[in-house]
This record gives sequence, C-alpha cells and structure tokens, in this order.
Amino acid sequence: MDGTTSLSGPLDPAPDAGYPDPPPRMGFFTDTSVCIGCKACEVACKEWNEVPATGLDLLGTSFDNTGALTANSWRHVAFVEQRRPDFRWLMMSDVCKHCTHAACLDVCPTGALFRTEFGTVVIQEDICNGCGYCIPACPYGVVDQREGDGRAWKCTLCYDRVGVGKTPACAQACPTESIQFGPLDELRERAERRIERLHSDGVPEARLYGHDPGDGVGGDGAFFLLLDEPEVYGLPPDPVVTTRDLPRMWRRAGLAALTVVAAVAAAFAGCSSPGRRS
Amino acid sequence: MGVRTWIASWPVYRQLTGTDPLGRGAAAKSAGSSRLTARTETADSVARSVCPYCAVGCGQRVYVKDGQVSQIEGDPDSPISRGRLCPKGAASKNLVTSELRQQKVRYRRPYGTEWEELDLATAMDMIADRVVAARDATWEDVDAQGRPLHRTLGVASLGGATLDNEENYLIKKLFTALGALQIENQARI
Amino acid sequence: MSEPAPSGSASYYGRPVIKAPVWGRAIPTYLFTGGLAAGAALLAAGADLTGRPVLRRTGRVTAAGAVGASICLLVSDLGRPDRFHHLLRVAKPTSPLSVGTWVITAFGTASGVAAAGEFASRLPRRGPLGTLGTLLPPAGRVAGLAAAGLAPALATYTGVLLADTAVPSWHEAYPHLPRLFGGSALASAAGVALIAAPLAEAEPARRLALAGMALELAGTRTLERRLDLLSEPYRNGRAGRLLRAGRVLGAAGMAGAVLGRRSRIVAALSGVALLAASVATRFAIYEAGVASATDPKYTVTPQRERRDQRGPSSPHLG
Amino acid sequence: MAECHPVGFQWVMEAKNRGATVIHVDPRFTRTSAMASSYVPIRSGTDIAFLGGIVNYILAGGLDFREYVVAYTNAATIVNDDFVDAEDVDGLFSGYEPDRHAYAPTTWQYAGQPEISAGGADTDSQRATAGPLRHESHGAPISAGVHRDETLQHPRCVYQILKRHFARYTPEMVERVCGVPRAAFQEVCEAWTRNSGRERTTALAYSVGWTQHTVGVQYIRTAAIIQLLLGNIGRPGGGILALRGHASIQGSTDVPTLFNLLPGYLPMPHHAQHPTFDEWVDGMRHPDQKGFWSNARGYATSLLKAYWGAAATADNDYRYDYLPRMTGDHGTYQTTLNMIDGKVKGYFLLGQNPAVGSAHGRAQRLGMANLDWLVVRDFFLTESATFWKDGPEVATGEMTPDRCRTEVFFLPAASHVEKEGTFTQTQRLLQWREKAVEPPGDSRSELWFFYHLGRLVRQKLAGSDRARDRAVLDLTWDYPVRGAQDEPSAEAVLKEINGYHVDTGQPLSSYTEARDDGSTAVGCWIYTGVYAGGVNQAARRKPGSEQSWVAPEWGWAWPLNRRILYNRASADPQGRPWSERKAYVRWDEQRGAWTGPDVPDFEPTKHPTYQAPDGATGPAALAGDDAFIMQADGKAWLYVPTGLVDGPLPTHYEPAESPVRNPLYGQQANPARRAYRRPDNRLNPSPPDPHSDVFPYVFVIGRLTEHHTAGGMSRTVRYLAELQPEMFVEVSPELAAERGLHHLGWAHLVTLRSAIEARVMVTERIRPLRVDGRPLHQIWLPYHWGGQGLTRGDSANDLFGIVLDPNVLIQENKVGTCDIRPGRRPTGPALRDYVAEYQRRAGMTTGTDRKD
Repeated sequence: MDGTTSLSGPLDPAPDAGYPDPPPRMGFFTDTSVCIGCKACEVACKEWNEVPATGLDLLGTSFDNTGALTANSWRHVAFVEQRRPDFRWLMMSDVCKHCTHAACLDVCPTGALFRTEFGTVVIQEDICNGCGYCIPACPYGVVDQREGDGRAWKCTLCYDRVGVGKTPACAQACPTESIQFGPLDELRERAERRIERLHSDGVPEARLYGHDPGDGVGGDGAFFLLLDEPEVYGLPPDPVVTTRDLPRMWRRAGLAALTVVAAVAAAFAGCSSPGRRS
Repeated sequence: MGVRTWIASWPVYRQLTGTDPLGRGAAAKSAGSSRLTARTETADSVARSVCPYCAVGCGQRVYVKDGQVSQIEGDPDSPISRGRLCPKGAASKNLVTSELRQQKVRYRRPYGTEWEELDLATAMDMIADRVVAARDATWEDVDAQGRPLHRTLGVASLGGATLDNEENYLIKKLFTALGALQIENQARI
Repeated sequence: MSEPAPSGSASYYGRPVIKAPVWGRAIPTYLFTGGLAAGAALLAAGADLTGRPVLRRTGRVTAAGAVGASICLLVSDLGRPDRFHHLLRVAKPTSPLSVGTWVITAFGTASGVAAAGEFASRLPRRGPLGTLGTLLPPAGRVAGLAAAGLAPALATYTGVLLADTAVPSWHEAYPHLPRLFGGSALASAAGVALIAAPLAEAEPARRLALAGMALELAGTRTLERRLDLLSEPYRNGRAGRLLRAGRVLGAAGMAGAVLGRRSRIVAALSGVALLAASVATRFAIYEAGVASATDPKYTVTPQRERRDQRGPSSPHLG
Repeated sequence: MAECHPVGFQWVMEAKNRGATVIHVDPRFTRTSAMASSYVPIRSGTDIAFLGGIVNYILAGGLDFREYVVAYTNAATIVNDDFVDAEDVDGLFSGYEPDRHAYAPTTWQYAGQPEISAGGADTDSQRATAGPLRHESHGAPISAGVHRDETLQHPRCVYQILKRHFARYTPEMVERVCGVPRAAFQEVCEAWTRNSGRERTTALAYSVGWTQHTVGVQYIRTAAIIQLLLGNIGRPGGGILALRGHASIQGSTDVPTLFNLLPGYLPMPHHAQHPTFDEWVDGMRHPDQKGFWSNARGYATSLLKAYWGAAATADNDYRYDYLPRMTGDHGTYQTTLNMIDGKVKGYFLLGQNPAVGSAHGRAQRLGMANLDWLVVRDFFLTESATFWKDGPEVATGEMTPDRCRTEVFFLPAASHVEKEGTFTQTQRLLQWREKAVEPPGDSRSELWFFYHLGRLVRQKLAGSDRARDRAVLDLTWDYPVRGAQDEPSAEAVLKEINGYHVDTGQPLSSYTEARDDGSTAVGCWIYTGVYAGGVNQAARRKPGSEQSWVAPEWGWAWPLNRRILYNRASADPQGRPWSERKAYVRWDEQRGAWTGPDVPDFEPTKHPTYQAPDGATGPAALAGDDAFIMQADGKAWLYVPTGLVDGPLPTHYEPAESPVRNPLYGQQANPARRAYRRPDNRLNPSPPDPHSDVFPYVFVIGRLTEHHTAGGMSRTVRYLAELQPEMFVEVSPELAAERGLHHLGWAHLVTLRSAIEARVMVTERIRPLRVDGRPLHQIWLPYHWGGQGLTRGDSANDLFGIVLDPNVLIQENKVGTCDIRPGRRPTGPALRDYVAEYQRRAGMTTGTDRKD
C-alpha cells in the first residue's frame, strides 16, 4: 500500500493510477433543477453502448419504470412526487459517480476496473470475470451484474467517445443541459455559481452533492445539484469509500492472525506429545 | 509473442516496473481498452439528417459502417437542437434497425385468415389495377346540374405528416390527376 | 391502498441504496471451507512438529481438500468461470480478494504438496514415480509448514473480504470479523480433528476447539450487540436464527470437546457440532450483510447521523 | 412542451435562466409544469373562458399596447350596423340558422363592404370543406376600403365590440368555468401584461391538443387577440408557437395531403362556387384586394403548369378542368363513415394508424373492414394493418377474418435515413435529409411508391382518350430515377415544388416571379426560393455557432427564408424598433431599405410613410405601415369579419361532451360544430339534456415523452417501450377514493362508444377542481396504446365519438365525458353488452339519437 492518500482524502486520481501527465480530469455535473425527466440520457446511453433493454415492468413509481441503476441501465432518471405543502415533482438523472476513491476499482481483483487517464472509472469488458466484488463495494449501488452475461457493467463515461474528444452520449443528448460534461474543475466552478444563483433566486434547498474533494469518497467525478436530501433520490447521505478503513482492516486481520497463531501454539504447547506420553 | 513481451504484458510485471504499483490504472489497462475508439470515428460515411418524430426538427447525424447504420446522434451544428435529442430521437437507430421491422410485402386476400407472401412488383401491379378499377367504378363526371365534378370518391388516402414534402407533392399530384379527393393526413387529426 | 407508493423522506420508494452482494451460497460456503483449510493446515503443522501423525495427516488432507473445494467454489461463483485466471492478472493490496487469491494460490499449492506427501508411500518404489515418492515426504513437510505459515492469513483475510464493502453491517463489523473468522477456522478444523483423530492425539484439537469457538462466539456476540442499528440484521430474520443456532451448536461443541476426552463418539459429535456451528455462523454473517444492504435504512440512518454529528454546514458543502 | 417537445423546451429553459417567467396552464401537472415558474390547472375545454378573461383584464384596464394596436390591428375598423354579438343573443351571433346549425355571416362584415366576398357567403359549405383552413397563409378577402376610427371610441369599432364581448369574462367567471382560483388567474394576467410592451415580449406556445376541440380554431384566435393587444406578434420573443407533433406535419399542410387544399393553400375547387377557372382564381383574390394574394392567378396558373406541363395552355385554362371538385365534406371522418356505409372501395394508409390514432377507433376499424382493398405502408404491422386478424372487434366476435372482405396489402416503408427529402418543421423551416443507407428488403420510400404507381397506372391507361384518363396521361411524370431500385430523384421534385421558368428550366427565386401567362411552373408557390439559384437551400447547414442567433443559413423557411412572420411589426409605424432591446427589423433611411438579422417581411424598399394611391390594388395598395402584408386590409385581425364559420369572436362554449352546464350562455356547445348524428356515433349526453350524470367525469388524453402518437414508432422500439411499458390512467387520490381505485390495480373507462381498461396510477399530479361550485374530477390517459407492438393495451381513442371543429374539421378528442370503474372491462361479446347497458342508462335506444 502506498500511504493513506491513495485511499482517502483529496487526490488527483489519474497520476495516482500511473498516468504521469494526464489530461484534465473529466466528469459530469448533473443539475437536477433543470432536469425535465425526459430520459433521453437513458436511451442515448443504451444506443451508444448497445446496452440490452430491461424488459417491460410498470413500477408505479411515478414515471420511473427503470427503477435503479443496473447493469442494463447506466443512467436512471428518478421521479419524486412531493407535497410540502405545494406539490412539486423532482427528477434526477443518476449515474456512476466516478469516485476519486473508487471502492469498486480498488477491490477489483482482476484489474478489470481501472482508472482512465481522464480520471474516470471503467470496467474493461474483456477482463471482467464476474467475481462480483465491486457490486457490494460501491457505496452508491451503481455496479451490477448482467444476468446471462455474468460480468459487471456500469457507466464508462463513454471512455471511447471521450478518448476522441466527443461528449458522452447522455450529456450530448440532454435537452436542457441538466447533464453537463467537462473538466471537473470547471464543472465545480460552474456548480458553485449555479448554487449561488439558485440561492439568490429563492431556492434555498438547492445543494451540491458529491462535489467536495474532502468528502468520504474524495469527491465524485460525477456530482449533482439536488433540491432535497440525497436519500430522497435514493442516494446515500454521507457515503464513505470502504477502503478508507482498509489499513485498519488489514491491521485487525494481522492481529487476528497473530491470535490464531498464538492459539495454535498454546494448544500444542501445553500438552505433551502423544509419542512421549506413550 | 515472445516470452519477454508476454511477461511485459502481464499487469503484475507492469505494476512492479511502471508508474502504477497499485494496479489501478496504467498497469491494469487491457489490450481491448488500448484499441478502443468511438465507432463514429471509423464510420464509412455520415449523413446529415433530421429526426423523424415530432416537429421540432432536431438535426441528426447518421453514421454508416458496412452499409448499416451504426449510430444516430444529435447534430451539434443545428441551431434548432444544438446536438440534443429526446428519448425518441435518441432511439432512432433502434427504430430503423429494429428486427421487428417488416421487410417483405404481406398480402391478405379477401376473407383470408392469414398473411401471405407477395412479390413487390406483383403487389404494385395489383394495386395499380385496383386503383384503375375503383376509379372507373365510382367516377363522377358532372353533378346533377351538369357542373363538372371530374372525380372519384371511391379511393381515399390518409397519411403524410411523417412523409417528406417531395413525397406529399407526388401523392397530391397523382391523386389529384386521378380525381381522388379524399386525400387526408394527420394534420386533420 | 388508493395512495401511490410513497417515496418517503428516508429513501426512494423504499428501494435499496446499495446493491446487495450477488454471490450465491458458494461464497459463505467458501468462507467456511477456506477457514477450515487454514485451521487444518495449522493443526497439521502443529501435529507434524509435535509428532502426532494421524492428526498431521488429517490436517493435511483436510486442508488440501478444503482448499480445493474453496477454489472450486470461488471459480464456480464467477460470472465468467472461464476467465478465472484473470484473478492472477494483477496483485492488488487494496483488494482483499486479490490478496486472498494470491494467498490461496500459494496455500493451495503448498497444502497440495503437503497432502501428497502423506501418500508418498503408495507410489511405486522404482522409476520416476519412485524418485517422486522419495522426494515427497520431505517436500511435504516443508510445504506443510509453508501452508501453515500462510494459514493465519487465509483464516482471517475473509473478514476483510466482507468488511471491505459498502454493506453496512459488514463494514461496520470490520474490527471484529477477522478474529471471529480466525476463531471459526480453528474451531472447524478442530472439529474435523475431533472426528478423525484418535483420542490420544486429539488434545490440541480439543484445546483449539475451545479457543477457536470462544473467539467465534465472542465475535458473534459483539456483532449482535455492539453495532447499534447495524446489529439488528444479526439478530433478526434468517441471519438471527442462524447465528443463534451457531451459538447453540458452538456451545455444544465446546462442551463435547471438554466432555469427550474419553469418548470417540462424544468427541466426534462435538466435532460435528463445531463444524455445523462454523457453517451456521458464516451463513448468518453473510445473510445479515445481505439484509443490511437490502433495507435502505441501514445505509441511510447511520450516514445521516454521521453527517448530522458533523454539525450544520452550508447546504452545498454538506 | 417538456413532455412532448423536450428539445424545443431547451429554449424555454434558456429563457427561464435569463429571468423569464414560465407559466404552464394544463389540466394535468406534466414535466413542463415541474419546470414552470407557476402551474395553473384548468378544466379541459375551457381555454376560451380563461384567455377571454385575460382579454377582459387587458381591455378593462386599458393595458393594451395602444400604438401597436392602432397601427397594426383592425381595432379601429368599424363593423357593420347589423352585427349582433353573442353576448346579446345568449351565445349566438347574428345570422344563426338553427335548422342548418350554421351561420349566414353577412352581418359580421366591416361597415361599408360590398354585400359579401366570394366564398364567404355560405358557412355551411365553408364548414363542409374546412374552408377556413386555407387561411393558414393569409386572411380571407376584404375589399380595400374600410372605415376606421383611430381614437377607438366609435361604439362599433372592433376595439369597443371586443371590450363589450369579453366584459363578462371576469375573474369570478373564469373561476366558475375553468376551476382556476382567482389569485392564480390574476397572477397570469399580471405576468403576461407586465412582460409585454415596447421593452418586453411574451411568447405563447401551445401544443396542438388545442386544435382538438370543437372550438379549437377559436382557442387560437383568443390567443391571437391577446398577443395582438399586447403587441407580441411579429416581434422577437413574441408570437404564438404551434408545437406540432409530426416531423413534417407543417409540410403536409403546405404541400397538402388534405382534401380541400392544393399546394400553397390554394383551395381545391368547389363544384358550385368555382365552376370556371376565373371564378376559382377570384375566390382566392378579391379583384380590388390589397396584399400579395392579388397574384393568386399567377400561383394557380403556375401550379397547373407544374401538374400538366405542355398540356396546360391559356386556351384550355391550363387544364383547370382536370381538377376534381368538392361538393361538401370529404374529410377523413366523413370518409370513415362513408366506408362503413360501403361508399369507398380503396384506402391508402401512409405511415398512419387510424385504428389507434383517430377518434372513434371502432368506427375506423369497422370502416376499414368494409373496403374492397386497403394498402398499408408502414415499418411495422400496425393495428390498422391487422384489424381483421386480431382487432378489438375480432375479440368481441363482431368481426371474424373469414367474414371480413377487405383485401389488404402491407408494403414495408423506407425510414427517414433510407431516403432523401425535406421535412418542414413546426416553424416552417425546411431541412433536407441526406440518404444514409438503402432501404432493406421490399422497403421503399413513398416517393418510389407513388412514382411507380403513377407510372403503372399511366401504362394501364395508355392510349385512352377519355378526359378522365387524359388528366393522368397528360401529367408531367418524368422524374429521373437512379439506383438499383429506380428511386426517383427527390431533388428533381423539390425543384418542381420551387418552380421554374418553363422555357429555360431555370429555378425561380421568389414567388413574386410566378406568372399567370403559363411561362412559369410552380409546384407550391410559398416554397419558391427553396431552390433559388439552382441550390438546394434546405440543405444548407452552416453551423449555428458560426452565424447570427437567427441562423438564416440553416435550412430554409417559407416564405422567402423569413424566420419571424410579419416582422415589419417589430418596428413602429415609422420603421424604428419599438425598443433597442427588442430591435429586429428596421427601416434604414440611408440605404432606403428595410434591414435586420432576418429577411424583412415587407417590400424591401417600401418607405414606412408610403401611402397607396387611390385605386391601387395588390402589394401597391399596402401602406408603409400595413405590417400584415398577407391580410386583405394589411391589418392583423382582432375581429374576423369573414372566413370563420362559428363567429367573428371567440366565445366560450362547453365541449360537445361536458358534465357542466355552460355558465356563460344558454347555448351549451358550439352551435356550428360539425356533428355526424348517427347511431354508430353517439355522443354522451351533456346538460341540459337528461342522463348526463351517467358520465360524470371529464377525461383528457395526451402524450408521454417516451412514446409517439399512435405508438407505431415507439411501442415497437425496445428502448422506448420499456420506459413506459403499459397503458395506464392517471387519477387523483380523491377520485381513487371515490371510485375505489387502487394504485397499480386495474380500472376501466366507459363511454357510449366503448369501454377500455388500464392500470391505475394514483397521483397528485391530477387534482380535482371546483367548477361552478362543485368538485369536478378529471382523468388523464395516454393515447399511445393499441393491440400490436412490444407493449400492448387498449386505445384511448376508442372512447371518443366523432364531433369536429367546424372551421377545419378536426375532431374533439382532448376532452370527453366518461365513467370510471375499478377492475378490468368485460371481454368478448360481454363488452358490447356492457356498453349497451350504458347506452340504455343514457336514454339511448336503437335508432334514436341525441338532439342538438
């Protein structure tokens, strides 16, 4: 292990992942205050990435018939109908967060999950063997195994498109620029300005989510502007990358291993050898 | 592939010798990822098109590879849509490449209980025959007062709001010459 | 029920925030077999060093068998079993599974050789196989000791394997799981020894049974009581029932180990109880994790408390 | 708009981001409402009352943009002494003839006009032929001389008539009729007027659900009155924007596949009104009329030359005799009923699915089942292609394949990427599509189909000398073909649409070049210029980022590439912008020309102070401040003296089916609505008729973002079908409680036509209104479903009967009444029995019909 900064805290992830002179870190800023819930992002993503259709289930959860981010839905538009006391209808296009400290990536035992030079987190479909470890590791519930395929799938932030200077499919399609793509630094500045604007326009409940490099995942490469608590949209309120505790875990395992050794030694040490006894 | 290159391509070796000891990025990158490029880059041709759904008229770029549509996405040059598409527009490739699309003429004879196959040329000839016959059978030359009518009410048509202007022009021109009046489209609906 | 499904303030239509593990029964079974293999290798090494040949043989064979089963279980659980070798593509200290893969690979090789050493006498005396037969026993000894050297890691890393996830009741249990699993490994290996070894050689196994099961039971008690809200999944439902069953079986196994000094049958029953206890505990912990992942309150509530404890901050910095 | 035109909605969001107030008025809370600054729920079918209330607010407070109103509208024009307003006759204007359910509009004219302009005399035949539709591009004829009082004080000037007409449309009345609380209404009035005037403009966008009412045209008229009073027409950021729903539905009206129109809104001749070429032409242009329609003879002659080429000469009136003549209503609904009656032999469906998409689906299917033959051209086997095999009537046992005589040809169609051509989008912009790939299998374009059908028919008629056949044989039908499939050249057709000089073949560059001497041929005069200079202007694709915000070099807009119509009105009468903030087109004194980022919608060098000499006609008669150059008097019309068949002013009538008695007038529904009173087209009873309580709920149908129209292009697409995977009905929690409906359970809706079922979505997005003092429940359902495709369900349009707007013959299917019950509907023959029981309860027995 390479010191704790590789596991938590602010960090530029691309150099940390072996790219000495990377391009700017790219990401998404999803501004839910202008999301119209059209789901163009879901479809554009599927068209570009040739993601299978999910099937026909009327979920009865407002206009959300996708349900969640899954192996077959890399963008998911959430719909929340609220009375507080005025009625309002929140919509939010969720996506992989491309964490600075990505648990999925760190726990992946094959290197299928890797950090790209753009600082994004991608599953390499030619490598993944479907061990499934990344799935419970993700604090956002993003990664998922595809039935009948066995591998894990999620948003690639259109690594292939970004690599040739194109905008990811979802962001390109988004009619209202709710999904914005660009260098993360710029997006963060833009988001700060947007928040200030909304606060001065009388929308005090507007808040950013996942933008802070000091948060539990070192900041998200895909962050959001929300109009309510994160959990209302199905997001964890204060996610922490599990590997932040990994050094302590290994230490506890080391101690446990010593305990095991000690127990075995004690078990044998105390009793006389059967050979000698007989 | 020599043993040396084989070992050099082993990510563990790259971890040990390169800039990425934790195997997070550069060392773990696969051959597939190294080859990856957007398929829009390798398209044989790009057609500038317009979305077929609603009347906003969003620009589309249609990428073609080996005679097949490989991608349809918004045209950033369009001052109308600025490269954006709605879910329907974004699903255009799915529409035009759908395996559910009918590609053969189907024919159902009167009182038939199933579809039958029919050659396109035969179908065209049969339809032309029926147009001529229906027109003759229902032709009206003049009204009761002898004023010209020059028409048939025996042939009708509905459609055209998703068709091109050029197509509508020929439809109207031909039907008008045939004396068919009841030529309508979605604009009435 | 004319109201639409509420989307509530605590979660999105009651849907999980995180994804539950997709592993089937193979993984909790592997937790058990891996532990058993590690414990057995340690027993074998102890027996080797203290001159308990039956116990040594039992240990080595059990270790090899259990690690073999473990590898099969791990591979079978892959979504793409044909790509199992991709596990050896990288070596990542950040991935317990990668660490475990390398450990189990080394351990499996060593314990295989060690177990093979036990069967050297059955080889023909001449020819290449004869040479092998001559080399195997000393190689087996070295390998057996090597396996034992790796065993503590194998026995305890699985605790990190589970804890290093976003699964609330696993992650929160990270200080406790390795020791619990280590204890469980020892207890289960002791269980096999109690079944297989003659009373004369079984004393270390009896002691190990007590020590191991004590660690296991202390650990499960901690899980049930010390994790606040996240202890709930260990007490409720299927996981709770399994954990309680594990405790009864474990206590019975310990009692049998103490009482079975004179009786092969009691010792064997005790061994069975210890094994069953270990299995039950492993499944219980697995199930509790799944339950804690499935109900969003286990994800949301502790995080919200943590956030609120940090105190109010401007909303966009929250 | 966010719901149905998401990409267009980006501009609304852009405006909102720059500080615009966005108000959304809709019966249900949609994705647009979610983004709006304020949302106003309204009872469906009451928009004239709502908008009329705003007119009243403006006029009562004197808040109109007076300089604009006086200069550019007919507010000052004096109306005939004999005109009697509907306010004075309990909802009927002068001239109503109850036995014909029609008006004689002679009294509506401006004072001092000759008796009546041609074509306007008989609203009965105007209605039958949807005559007002041709005014899409211009107003109806008016002779040049009108009396005006620019002080607006004359009691019979339009301004005063308007003021009196809307005086009773008070906030209280709006609340009673529309269910809109006074405070919410007040907010809309204030926001709209505050944001209009010299410095600011307000845009009104409507989706074409507005047209699907028996008073649809008058809805839009009311909107036009507001926008004119506030000076929001012809100016940037203003206007009335029709958000049309099909890729080229604007094009299919300009180059019409409509029974009553020829290209460029030339009327299809009527047997009685237009027996001769001259009478036909004079029907379009009043001989002493102002404006550009005075050249109608040139447009008409050029069209006939384009059709019949060398055979069309001055001697034979350019083969005017070859044109078919209307005798009445030949619209799609009349045609459907004629099919049921066995009068139609053959039917072409071209990418159209009436079994799902037209009102009264059952009538549509029964009509198609009574044809000799049917040709369906589509991508997929739609419900209209398979009605004989597995349609709802097969399920009820009314139809079985072995008893259905219709011969059906299904021909697969080429998609938009498999053919080239132009779409005209909702703002009149033509955009050329390049062909990407060849159509697969037997798939062919419509261009191919009709070109080769015409070729085959001509072959079969070859040698005939019957006049009817000569019309086909003399047709110019020699388009170049290419490729393995002999695809005709769309560009050659576009060139003909644009028009060309007959002798040289050179394309025209403006419709002003169209001649009435046979020297020019023009397929659609309003499109002249699209091929100017021999260049396909619709194919221009200069990136938006590299040109002005008006983007004049992207595609081509008719007329003459103008992006904002009547943009002369963006400047004051002297030709100066009303404000620099809203500057668009202005008079450049130095250059002696109009200038601006757009093509000025005015004669380029006509001075703003120009006054027409006495006796001038045509364009020369337009004064320098007659901004509305296609209008016969150069003015925008607040009051319509001629050209509408249901009154010169919008008036609130209840929908043909309503649970509410009209609070404003004794006249319940539009007295001139087009009704087809027959037993197979019953309408639910409305007050004051008895039994209206059998259908106590209002239902509204509409679209979802995830689907398209009748579903043929979305229920068949996996990525779309999964997003809205099942037919559902939205109800309020209150209605769910009242009727025992459960979220995600089943419900069925019943009308006198049919019963359909759907999954229940209980949502607060639908809310009960208080109308006329009592609660009123509205129900919303999408109309995308039918029996084919990946996701299948009952069709909402099966619930409707057929009753039409009298001006344009569009059906009322944005509002109806129904009953809703929990559980699934009966199946098989029991379904018809179930509906019959409702018919009995509604007082309908066989053979009788509802009175007006």
